[in-house]
Amino acid sequence: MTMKNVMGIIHHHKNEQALQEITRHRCMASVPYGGNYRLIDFTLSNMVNSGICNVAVIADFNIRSLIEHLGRGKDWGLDKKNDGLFILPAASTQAANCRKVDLEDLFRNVDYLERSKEKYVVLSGSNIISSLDYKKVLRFHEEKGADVTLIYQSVNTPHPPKRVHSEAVLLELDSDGRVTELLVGKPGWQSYNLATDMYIFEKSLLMRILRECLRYQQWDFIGDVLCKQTRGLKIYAYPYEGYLAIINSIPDYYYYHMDLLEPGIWRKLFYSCGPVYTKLKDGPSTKYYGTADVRNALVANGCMISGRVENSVLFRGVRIAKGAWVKNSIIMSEGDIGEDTLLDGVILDKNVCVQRGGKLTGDNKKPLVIGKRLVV
Amino acid sequence: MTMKNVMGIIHHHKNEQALQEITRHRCMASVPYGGNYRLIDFTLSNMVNSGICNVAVIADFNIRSLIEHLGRGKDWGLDKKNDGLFILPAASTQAANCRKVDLEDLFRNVDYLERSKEKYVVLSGSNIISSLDYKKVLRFHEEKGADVTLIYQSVNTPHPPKRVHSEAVLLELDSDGRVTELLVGKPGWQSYNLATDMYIFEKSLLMRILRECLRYQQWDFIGDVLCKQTRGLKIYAYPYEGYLAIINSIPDYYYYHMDLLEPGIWRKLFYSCGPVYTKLKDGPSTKYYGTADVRNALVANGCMISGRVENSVLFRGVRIAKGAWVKNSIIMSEGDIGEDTLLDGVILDKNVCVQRGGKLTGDNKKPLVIGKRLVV
Amino acid sequence: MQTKECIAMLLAGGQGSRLRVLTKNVAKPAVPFGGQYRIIDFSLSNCRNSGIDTVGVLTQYKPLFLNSYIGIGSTWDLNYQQGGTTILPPFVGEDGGEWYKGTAHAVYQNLDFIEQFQPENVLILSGDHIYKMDYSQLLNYHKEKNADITIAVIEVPWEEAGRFGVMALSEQGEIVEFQEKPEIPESNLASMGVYVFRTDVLKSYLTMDAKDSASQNDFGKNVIPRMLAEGKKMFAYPFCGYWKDVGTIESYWMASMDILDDKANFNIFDSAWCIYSANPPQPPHYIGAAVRVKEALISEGCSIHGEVDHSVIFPGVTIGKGSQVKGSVIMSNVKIEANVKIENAIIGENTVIGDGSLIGGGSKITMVEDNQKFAPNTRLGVLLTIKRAEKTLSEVAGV
Amino acid sequence: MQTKECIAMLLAGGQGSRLRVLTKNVAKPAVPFGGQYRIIDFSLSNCRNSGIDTVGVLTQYKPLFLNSYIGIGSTWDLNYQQGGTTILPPFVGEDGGEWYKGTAHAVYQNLDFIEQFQPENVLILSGDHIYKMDYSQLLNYHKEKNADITIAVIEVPWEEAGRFGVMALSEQGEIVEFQEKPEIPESNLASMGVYVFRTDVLKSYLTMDAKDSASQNDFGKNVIPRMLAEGKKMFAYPFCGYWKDVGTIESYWMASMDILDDKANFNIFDSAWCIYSANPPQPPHYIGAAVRVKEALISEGCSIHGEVDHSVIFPGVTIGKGSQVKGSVIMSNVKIEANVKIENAIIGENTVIGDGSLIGGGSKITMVEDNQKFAPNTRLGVLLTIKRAEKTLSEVAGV
Repeated sequence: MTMKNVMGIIHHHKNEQALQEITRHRCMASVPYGGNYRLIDFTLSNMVNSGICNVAVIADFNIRSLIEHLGRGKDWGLDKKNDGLFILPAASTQAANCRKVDLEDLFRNVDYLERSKEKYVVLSGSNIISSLDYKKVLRFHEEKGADVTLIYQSVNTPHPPKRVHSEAVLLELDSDGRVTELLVGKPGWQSYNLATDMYIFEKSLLMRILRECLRYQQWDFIGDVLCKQTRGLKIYAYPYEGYLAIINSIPDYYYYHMDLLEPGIWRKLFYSCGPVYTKLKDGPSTKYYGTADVRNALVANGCMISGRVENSVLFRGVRIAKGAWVKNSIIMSEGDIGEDTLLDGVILDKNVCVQRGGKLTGDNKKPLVIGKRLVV
Repeated sequence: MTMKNVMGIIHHHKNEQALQEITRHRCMASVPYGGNYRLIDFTLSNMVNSGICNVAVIADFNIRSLIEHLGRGKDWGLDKKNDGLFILPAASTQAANCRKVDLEDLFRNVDYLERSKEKYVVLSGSNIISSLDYKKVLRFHEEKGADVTLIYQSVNTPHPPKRVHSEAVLLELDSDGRVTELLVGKPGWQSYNLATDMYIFEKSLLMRILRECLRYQQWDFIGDVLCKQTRGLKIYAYPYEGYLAIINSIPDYYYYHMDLLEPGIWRKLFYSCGPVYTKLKDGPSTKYYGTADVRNALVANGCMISGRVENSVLFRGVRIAKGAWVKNSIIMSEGDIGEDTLLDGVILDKNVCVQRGGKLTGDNKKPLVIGKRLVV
Repeated sequence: MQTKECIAMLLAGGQGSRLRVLTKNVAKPAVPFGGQYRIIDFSLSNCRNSGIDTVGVLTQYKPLFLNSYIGIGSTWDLNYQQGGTTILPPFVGEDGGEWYKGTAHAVYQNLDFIEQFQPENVLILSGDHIYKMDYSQLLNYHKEKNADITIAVIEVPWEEAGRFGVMALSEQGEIVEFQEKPEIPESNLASMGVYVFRTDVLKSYLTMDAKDSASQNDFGKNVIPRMLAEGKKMFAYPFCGYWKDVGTIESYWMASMDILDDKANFNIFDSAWCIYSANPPQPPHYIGAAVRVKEALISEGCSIHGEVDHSVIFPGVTIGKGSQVKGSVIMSNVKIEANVKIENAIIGENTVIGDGSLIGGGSKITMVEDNQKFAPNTRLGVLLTIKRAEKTLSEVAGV
Repeated sequence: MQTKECIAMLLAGGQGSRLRVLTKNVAKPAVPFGGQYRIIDFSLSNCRNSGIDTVGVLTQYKPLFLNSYIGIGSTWDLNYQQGGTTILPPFVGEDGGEWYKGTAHAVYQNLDFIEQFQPENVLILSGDHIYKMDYSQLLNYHKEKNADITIAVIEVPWEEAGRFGVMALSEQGEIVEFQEKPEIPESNLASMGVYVFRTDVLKSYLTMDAKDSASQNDFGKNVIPRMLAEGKKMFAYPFCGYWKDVGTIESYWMASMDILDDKANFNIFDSAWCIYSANPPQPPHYIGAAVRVKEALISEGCSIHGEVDHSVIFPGVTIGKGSQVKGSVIMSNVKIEANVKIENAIIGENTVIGDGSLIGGGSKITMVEDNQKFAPNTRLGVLLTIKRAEKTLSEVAGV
């Protein structure tokens, strides 16, 4: 019941060019991911599954697909009369682009914050794939008596990490889990603590911070608040051990799709912490015809497959004709792959049609991205 | 059943400063009106009551209150899986401000138009109060074999009209109802045909027009299309005889509220053409205490009245304390009017608190407007 | 499916025959009350405000309106993907069907529904009462006491105690005696018909009760006395707010007057405990120029051109010029023409009262059915007497 | 309330006892079908796609799941403020309650519901059939012919005609003879159980039928023969699409194989006639690295590491390494471990089949109940025989 006392805020991703073609007509939060989903579904589902009933999503440009996706939040069980889902505007100044977590966006909506009755705020980015139980984080936060709790993942690989985040926030912790230092930069060693852009704190603290930000006109939560007040605030870090993906670039996007083809990861992400909700769509199951040959693939509903598919992710309603060969690729909804085509290492946005005989190839490091509705 | 073949588009009002303080934090479509409503409710309800199942609302700045109001359209019966309600972005260029009906906004959403299966388009402004049955307009349009049908009202008063629209579109008609001339300007005579910014035409014609607009980069539907092609297109005008109010200024806003205090108008507007839908809100009926003295007033639900109210409109949840005297005023939701106050000729935005003993006066021509959440 | 701490079973199948014409077309929980509401809105709003997210609503008598009114519970924010609001009508199983014979039998027939959620406790509610209550406090008390059952109780006037199940308590609040509608009550602590059971205890007692052919299958008459006899751990939870069983025309009228009366301690304007309801869309009401309205609730869509005093006016009512409405309840879409006098009356939905009519008057309640059409100058007599001061009630005759 | 041109009454109360274990926990219309659907999804989607906005769903047998599944009809876009979807269970009125005795009696009990909308015509549907049909064309035909009743008919193989109501037509398409389940059918034009009635005719015949104590209160057995005897204007509307009454295990299995067969003329991928359904959220399914899947429907949440051929796999099914599934229907959340062979079987929800088991096989259908747990190396025999080629069906034994 205590989670009734927590509200969620999903802040928006400032760099709308991060995923190039894919974010040209949509914001990061509504980027399609994992066959059925938009990026925001994971964070939103974690909040809902943890028992949070009041979630605000801060959005700015290219908001239309997000509004169409979220509606009033019915599919997340958030279509309630008083609480529920709120889509809030970002602060209108453009200068903010470099702030990872822009408190000015929150300040713009200070009346909403004041009106909300919850004691705690969970703040999260919109580009994080995880299955986190915020109930556990809140318990940790209360036990530690923390002012701010960050969620982090301890990265410790014998071989170099699979993907390195160039603009990561790294933590130094004491034995109690308290943060002694925050650094922004590229991790240079194989064992480090990666902060995840997910936080919990009391709303009253947030209000105090916002007032200070207003006075000094310094709005960067990480640079201006957490880094500077590492001693002044009791900042703790909660170790998250589940699956984690943070999507900041096309290689990230590609890499973390291929990740889902590990059955262990598929099960960990989708079945360890309650269902991942998304906008419900109608349509039949996927049909495999006699000539289909599919191996190591993640396939959403409503596909019709007559061709060969390997190491790929197919979104809803994709058609793969006889003689087509799709490998190491991501094909978003309603992709239409004609006969005798070859796709290798490509990302097709929604409604792309590859005509008979077409050949498209990219590679791991630099997958080929084809924009929405193109015919190639 | 034929109305299944009609889609609605509500375009947005370019001049967001039109209602000064009232449109500072909201768009014209979501301006509160008539005790229970937002301006857009009237046009949207007319569309729904006429049987239109697919409505797009074009919105631009200050969209938050509109999204909160409309949600997925549930309260208008538009929360359907395929059709329903869509909130679409306006064209981003700022230069468009002077266009009354900006076709560039429609062009920005040309993919939505293409995807929609309906044959006809009803286009309407968001600042029109009426109870129009579009079924009758469609029948007229088909009978006349028109390319475009405008809705107009014939103004013919012995004494000068009560409110004159300075930027009105005026029509000259032949005996069949075909438009022979369109003029933009201030009506200079007492008997004229006032066009209403509501249109019906085939979607295929709209697409053709949009292509031409694109070629010449002329996007003003009235100036660049209708005025220039009065001969080339068969433009007819459908005479609407019900209640009509078009809100472009604070005096309009005030005047057309006072209009509602005519019981005849109240009945004509709210009961002649199906219910006016709005976002459902909870709350009790309005309570009149022993000291209440209310005459000639329109009162929404949830008010608590102990004072004197005359010739006024009270929105939801307004509290009028003992000894308060409210006349010729409009008090939006949750207004709190303290003891021994006097309000005459004022418009209070939402959540305004008038403290004990306060006196506020304006007049018919220039009502005093007090912004949201102020304490005076 | 997640297990739930507590789910609610709301008994809404009652005919409420003592409300007579008010329940001609709908079950008692669907009877309109208080200008905007139906009686069941109070229990359902209590559930929502108490944080209960799973409610089974047991319907049986004339459920058509009630079933569509409740739908999936979105009116009360009780629409959840897991749990939410479920309507539970009588049904046919492999061995044929059984109507709900008594309150306990109705719940017994739906043990399958309860088991889906594996709740620790089950809250049994009645859809017949007007009150605002935080069930989570009752539940906390129940858990604190580690009780098998906790019954919410309220003090009633001694002379009315015989209409209720009354109980005597130990100093610790344990129930030591229970009498269902006793002729000579030994206590004035009445059961409100609100129980929390430990689920396993509920199941075993309902199963026993269903097998007992001598039982009337009623919680108050059978299940609770048997539990007491068998020494179960039974606690009473004292409730001190406003609570009214609007089982008769008189108590219905009294409760309607109570919501107009600040002293009655029943505030429907408290935004921290909103009572939710669903009504068709209507415009704000209009109050004419030469009108006097006081001590009244007026709803949306009304058009008031006469005097209203100490009355509850439902949505869409028209009151013509020169008319006077006093001490009355006027239900939705009633049309009162000019120069009509109505006093101490309840007028049913859609009824039309012609010019110059005189309805009710005196210290008695006149009850007029739905959908009537009275010609001008109708005189309508008195059908039920009520002496409010003495708080005793007596019936005279029906319409 | 606006009057409606046509409303639908959907009969969903049937037990469907010949489907045996499939209807142990739910009514026949709620039985899962085709990977994503319940049988009733087809009729409800037809309503939505035909532009019908008011549907009464008559439930009676084990309605718990069905009632929550249907809710207010939003799954099928049949949620409207005026009309929409209403569940109509049996109920108690002032004179007590009556169970639905037959199809006609069920509708008769709900004449009040119909009257609210004052429809010109009433469409009677059954929730038991798999088909896609545009009822608006049927309605247009009915209005064109100015008929009292129009019955949708389909040609069936002569040897099956005896299972249906069959009729002979005049050249104008008027019904001149009607036989309900005749021993020696004189026609192979079978009633699909889809009727449009003029409302006044429906009312008067249902009222007559209810008074007739000799009647079984069934449309096919009683009402239609009586109308024919009394010379009402009765037309047949010929339907030529796919239609199947999945009343038996064999016909259920056959229809499941039909949706895999492009030649069967039943395309569930047609976006112009979407079949709507509600399923819990699941991720996309995963197909392993060394796998062969063909001629199959695979649903969300499945994890396939074995071979699947000519089978319908419902959501959340796991198929382990080395396993083979052929000619089978595997319902939701079944767990098939490694090296299992399943052929010509229907496996009920949540059942677990241990390593190395052998289920079904041969030209016969094996039916396995919901929620079973089979140890490794289970051998499970054959329970029903089917010779598909000959289109004759014979039962052998139940599990």
